[in-house]
Amino acid sequence: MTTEIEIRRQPVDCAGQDAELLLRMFRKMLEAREFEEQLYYLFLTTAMPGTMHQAVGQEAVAVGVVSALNPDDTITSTHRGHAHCVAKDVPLDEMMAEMFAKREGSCRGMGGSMHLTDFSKGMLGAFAIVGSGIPIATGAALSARVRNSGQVAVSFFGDGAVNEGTFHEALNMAALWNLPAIYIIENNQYALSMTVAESSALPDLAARACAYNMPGVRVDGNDALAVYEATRAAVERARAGEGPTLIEALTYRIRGHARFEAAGYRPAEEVDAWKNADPIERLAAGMIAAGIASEDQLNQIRGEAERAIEEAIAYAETCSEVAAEDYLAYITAEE
Amino acid sequence: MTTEIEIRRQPVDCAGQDAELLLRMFRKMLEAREFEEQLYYLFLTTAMPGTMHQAVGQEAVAVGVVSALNPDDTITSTHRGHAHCVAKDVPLDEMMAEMFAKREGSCRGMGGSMHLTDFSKGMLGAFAIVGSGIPIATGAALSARVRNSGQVAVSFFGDGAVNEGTFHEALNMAALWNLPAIYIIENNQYALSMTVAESSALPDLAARACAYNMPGVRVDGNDALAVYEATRAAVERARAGEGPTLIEALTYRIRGHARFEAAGYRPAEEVDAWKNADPIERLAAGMIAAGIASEDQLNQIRGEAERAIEEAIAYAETCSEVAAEDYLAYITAEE
Amino acid sequence: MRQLGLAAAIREGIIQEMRADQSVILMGEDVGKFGGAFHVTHDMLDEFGAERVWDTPISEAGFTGLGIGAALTGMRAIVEYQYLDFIFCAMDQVVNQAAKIHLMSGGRAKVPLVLRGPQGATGRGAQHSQSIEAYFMHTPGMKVVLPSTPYDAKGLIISAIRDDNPVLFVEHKLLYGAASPGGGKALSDTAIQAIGMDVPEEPYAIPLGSADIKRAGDDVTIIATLLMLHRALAVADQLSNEGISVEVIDPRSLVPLDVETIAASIAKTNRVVVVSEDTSRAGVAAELVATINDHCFYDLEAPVQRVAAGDTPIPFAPAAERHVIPQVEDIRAAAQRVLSD
Amino acid sequence: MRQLGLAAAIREGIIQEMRADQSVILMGEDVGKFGGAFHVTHDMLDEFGAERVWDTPISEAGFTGLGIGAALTGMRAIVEYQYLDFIFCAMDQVVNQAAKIHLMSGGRAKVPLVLRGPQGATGRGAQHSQSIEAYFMHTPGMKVVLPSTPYDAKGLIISAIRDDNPVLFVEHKLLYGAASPGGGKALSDTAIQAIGMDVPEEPYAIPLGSADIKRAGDDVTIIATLLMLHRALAVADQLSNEGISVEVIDPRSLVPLDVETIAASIAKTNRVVVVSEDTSRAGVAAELVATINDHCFYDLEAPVQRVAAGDTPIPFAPAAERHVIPQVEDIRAAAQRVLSD
Ligand SMILES: Cc1ncc(C[n+]2csc(CCOP(=O)(O)OP(=O)(O)O)c2C)c(N)n1
Ligand SMILES: Cc1ncc(C[n+]2csc(CCOP(=O)(O)OP(=O)(O)O)c2C)c(N)n1
Ligand SMILES: [Mg+2]
Ligand SMILES: [Mg+2]
Repeated sequence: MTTEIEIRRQPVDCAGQDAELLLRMFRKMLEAREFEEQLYYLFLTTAMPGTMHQAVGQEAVAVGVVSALNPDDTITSTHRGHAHCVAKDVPLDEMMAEMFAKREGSCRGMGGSMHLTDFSKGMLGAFAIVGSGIPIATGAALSARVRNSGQVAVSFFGDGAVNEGTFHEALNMAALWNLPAIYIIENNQYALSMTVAESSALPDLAARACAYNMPGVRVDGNDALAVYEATRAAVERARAGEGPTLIEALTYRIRGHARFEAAGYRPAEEVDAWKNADPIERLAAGMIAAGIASEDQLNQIRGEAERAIEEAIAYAETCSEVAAEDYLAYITAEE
Repeated sequence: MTTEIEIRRQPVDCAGQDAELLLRMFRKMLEAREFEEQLYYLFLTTAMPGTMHQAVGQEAVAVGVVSALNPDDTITSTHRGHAHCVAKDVPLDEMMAEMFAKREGSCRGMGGSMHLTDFSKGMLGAFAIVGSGIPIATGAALSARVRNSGQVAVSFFGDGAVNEGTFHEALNMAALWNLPAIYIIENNQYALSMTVAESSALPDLAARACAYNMPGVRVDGNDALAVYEATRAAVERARAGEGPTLIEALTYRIRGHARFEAAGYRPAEEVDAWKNADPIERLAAGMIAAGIASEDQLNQIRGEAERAIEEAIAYAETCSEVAAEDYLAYITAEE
Repeated sequence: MRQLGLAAAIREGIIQEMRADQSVILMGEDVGKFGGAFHVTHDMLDEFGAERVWDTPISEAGFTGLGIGAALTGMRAIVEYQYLDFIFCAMDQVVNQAAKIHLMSGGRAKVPLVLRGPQGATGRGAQHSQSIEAYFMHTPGMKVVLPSTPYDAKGLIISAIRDDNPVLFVEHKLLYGAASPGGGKALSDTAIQAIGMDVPEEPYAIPLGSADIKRAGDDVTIIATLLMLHRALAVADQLSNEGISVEVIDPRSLVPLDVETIAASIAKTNRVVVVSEDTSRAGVAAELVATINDHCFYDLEAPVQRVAAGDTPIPFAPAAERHVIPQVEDIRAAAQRVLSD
Repeated sequence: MRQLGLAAAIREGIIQEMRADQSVILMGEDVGKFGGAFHVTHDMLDEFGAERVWDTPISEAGFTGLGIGAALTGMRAIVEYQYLDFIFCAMDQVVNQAAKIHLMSGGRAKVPLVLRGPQGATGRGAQHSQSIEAYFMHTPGMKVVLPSTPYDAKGLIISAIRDDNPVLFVEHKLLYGAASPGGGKALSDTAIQAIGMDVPEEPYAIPLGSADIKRAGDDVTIIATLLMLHRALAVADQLSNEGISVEVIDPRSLVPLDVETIAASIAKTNRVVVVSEDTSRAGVAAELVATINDHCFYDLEAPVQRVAAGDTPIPFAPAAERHVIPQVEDIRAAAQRVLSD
């Protein structure tokens, strides 16, 4: 009934694949990783405001999915949204400034980690109420259909979110009306302390698409290329007017649930095993094996990603503080 | 994909079945029918307060299901709840008094048609917010489990209700924990003006159980015995600790959605065809064919049911008016 | 001039905006084929087609979210709840999402969304009788609009549709008028005044935040909305026979609230009754009392009289419902109290 | 006497009731194995087992409904929301079902249900910072309880569990105390007073509807709950240095509300400040102002000062959040205003 979860460590099969795509994905995943690793360090050592949820280990999902989209396609994200933003080309400087609660932040200091957003990039919002972004993305798909824009809308959410009523209501409408929507379950196997088997009567989450007459696909979420391919197929379906797809990307959150949460509910061996299935390393190994890049080239990209984050931090530090009354301008939208 | 709906007119196959059960079901169905027919007339001719939703044509579902329950098993009902109450032995007098908004009403005149309730009979409530009773019944099932009472809990709801998030959330928990719950979709093919195909991406509603790893059964909802049998199997499963069942009972609402709603969105031939598949007549024909009862005997029961409703009306007319301030005693429960 | 009922006036406003602006779409249960449970959206599916008039499944949270997503991406979405009591099924989408997105995005996202439907007690029991506006007054980021006449309704729905924020647009079943299924009862409520029924055919917008003095007077101010506005006017009629001059103010929107018009009236009358059909505790009337306390305390010669529904779920029996909901006599008694205090 | 923090005191109250009464069950996200996001339910799964401590999926509407169904059939259910902001996902179950069932059944059904969880602004942005009590004050059929000290918390949670009605039990993250993950920040809020930390080991019940005078005084009354109570006490300390005597009242429950204690205080001081962390408009403070207007108008020598959160979704940046949420200085300024008016 539940698909046994096999931890895959093999290199991504890059033979004959588009080098530019692979290198771009590699770079994006590194930026997302480095963004969160540096943040973790900043939270430990400085007075960073608020909290954050790291997606370390899950980067292949965000990057693989978004790589299959056009820039004007839209996405919604969650409390664990940094990687989605990085993938969607939200400027790193603005993301970091937002984490620092600065005026130049992507949300002007009003949103913070859980609400990183950038409309200009088709990033419609990070919704930190579990499941709440699913109908909103579906509405973006409906709007694309009404406007005949050819856009698709993607909703990212976790394995825990499939148990919210919004999942059910939105997927039914999307399938009923063949909307150009794609639903990505980022199955990192835990919703805070709860395993999928402890919270879902049907732990094969892709199979829950059965109730909506919708295709459900499970994919290796630590293989950026596999995620990319699955998404590409869903995008084609959506743009052809054939309706939505549910994709379950199997992955693992290496860190605790939030900031300093210790995740003591997970066996150490399990965490270690998944550390050895790192999506960035798997892509690197695959590119080298396929002769697409050399170790040197990859190291250079690693260095660039590190510098990009360093620069983002340096930028954020120089940005201006949010003034106490800034928010007054943002309560309602008026001409 | 969708199961083509076949209108069945054949007599209920009563051969070798328990006569007492069949006659009891026949009588209950007649009482439910007569209760609503007389109400309709009262709404036309007198100043009845409020509104009502008739289940004329759907009586086999309420009666078939409840006949498979013990008196201490619990049910939840909906805006269309008269037949459920009749089936669950809520006194007809008190039901009618409630419709008249009298003090002797089953809810002391506080509830009305949409909230007919009688705790002493295991009727936990009629919830007129579509879908809202589903988790409540599930909680009764959970409570039965905690108390180790051996009770099962049944939730009745319409085809429209499967699209509410509560359906999804409740069924998942019930299946996850193997709760002794039974979910009855009273599929009368319309949610106000909306057909099942217009509102459900998977119009085979029983099949939506797939998402919860739960058995889903479709049954002829105008065959009281078939409904009874399907429910009995589900009750056995539930009492054995094997978990919940979703039953879709296919039926038809002969009247409009509410009181004087004309239901102009339905083809006249469709309505006529279903009138000829009347569940009471089908049971009557089946009993006669199987030699379980004579036409005379059935006519006698018909007369008794009519008299029971007449008496209920007569009773309600003599009951006392709710006083303006009665409700003050019911706002909160205090010792 | 041509006369319209409230439902027909709202309908006309929506149709005109949909004609003028391709980005306006409509969604809700039975709004298309059926024309809406109270006929407000009658024939719109025929005129605008299924891409702009969406007959949804019974999925309030879901289709509210769809409206938000559409609003975020270039549409102006109008979402109908068959009864406003059902908006609680979508409460997270309204309170946590729609109302907060503009601020959370640092002003970069807009949610032009109208949430509308009927409310009010009409003998249907606790789950179909509530007045829900205070929940949304208390939800920053939203506007709350409540028309009491057809004229206001048309001008206000047009403004609500054009607004770039989520707007709760509250309609009272008993005011819909004879053309609507809610209308039968309306005719039997003798307090409903035939005011504001002259509705211009061309589109017009009434600015949100502009109260309307429905009747000018000097001795006491009554502030009321929706059905209660009509009852307040009936009281004003009665009291004028006794030589008492009542000023009746219709705020028309509670957010934004036109405090100036209210304060000017109180400066003149020094006595106020606030009336609302919603539950008294932490409701509309409470906020109006507090606002008056904040702005007009020294003008008051007596405590503000607050008249609102009793703090109870609404009972079914008509006699009990009448006792819970403010009646003409209750408003009249409050006016007399504030005059004699 | 032994000292406890607020989270620990609530925990002890729940455990003692669960020991005493087999019908008490607990449900919510991560309440079992994990012990609750703020550790309030720590170790309860071990002691009471999985039949009484239910680790639920993320299905707020669903598990609230389960709690109602259990409560209707002989259980006393305690439902935890990980943050109270998430109760909006279950709003229909709370407002339309739990709160109305007793009345709709003509008093024949009871819903002994405690809905509890943490709230308050702590730098987490708009969706994790709200104060939600006014929505439920405005929902007849419910009680609303808000402890500001560990002593009160234990006595009130026990009363809430024993009550036969749905009770919203509001906990403030910053008051949880050092043992809880919310506690780290608590220690850094210098206004939090070390009061009411002596908590008796035996069970005791504090009646709902009994306000507590946390500090007696003569010149001005401040009414405040939760974190604001602590800030009010800080103001009282400061003003006493200036020779001003402040009476600080903690209502402890808003429904039922102890109007007598409040009125008696106002009869003495004639000047009042009401303070609440929730949104000002149609919020707790508005209702308190209206209640005071209803009962104490002629005792007032100046308008009641209402101090509450700004009418805005809560912004992320700490400086902005501080501006929105009432600070010690804001309360102090209000007290000075009401004294000089
Ligand atoms: C409606 C709602 N309920 C509960 C929470 C608290 N919460 C935040 S994240 C989380 C777990 C989510 O799990 P999942 O969907 O798998 O996402 P993940 O954290 O694993 O990325 C919970 C319970 C919330 N934010 N919203
Ligand atoms: C949450 C909610 N949304 C909408 C309604 C209005 N409404 C009442 S009954 C109904 C149709 C229900 O259809 P179904 O579930 O199939 O039950 P039926 O009326 O056919 O018995 C609707 C839309 C409601 N009562 N509650
Ligand atoms: Mg997860
Ligand atoms: Mg139906």
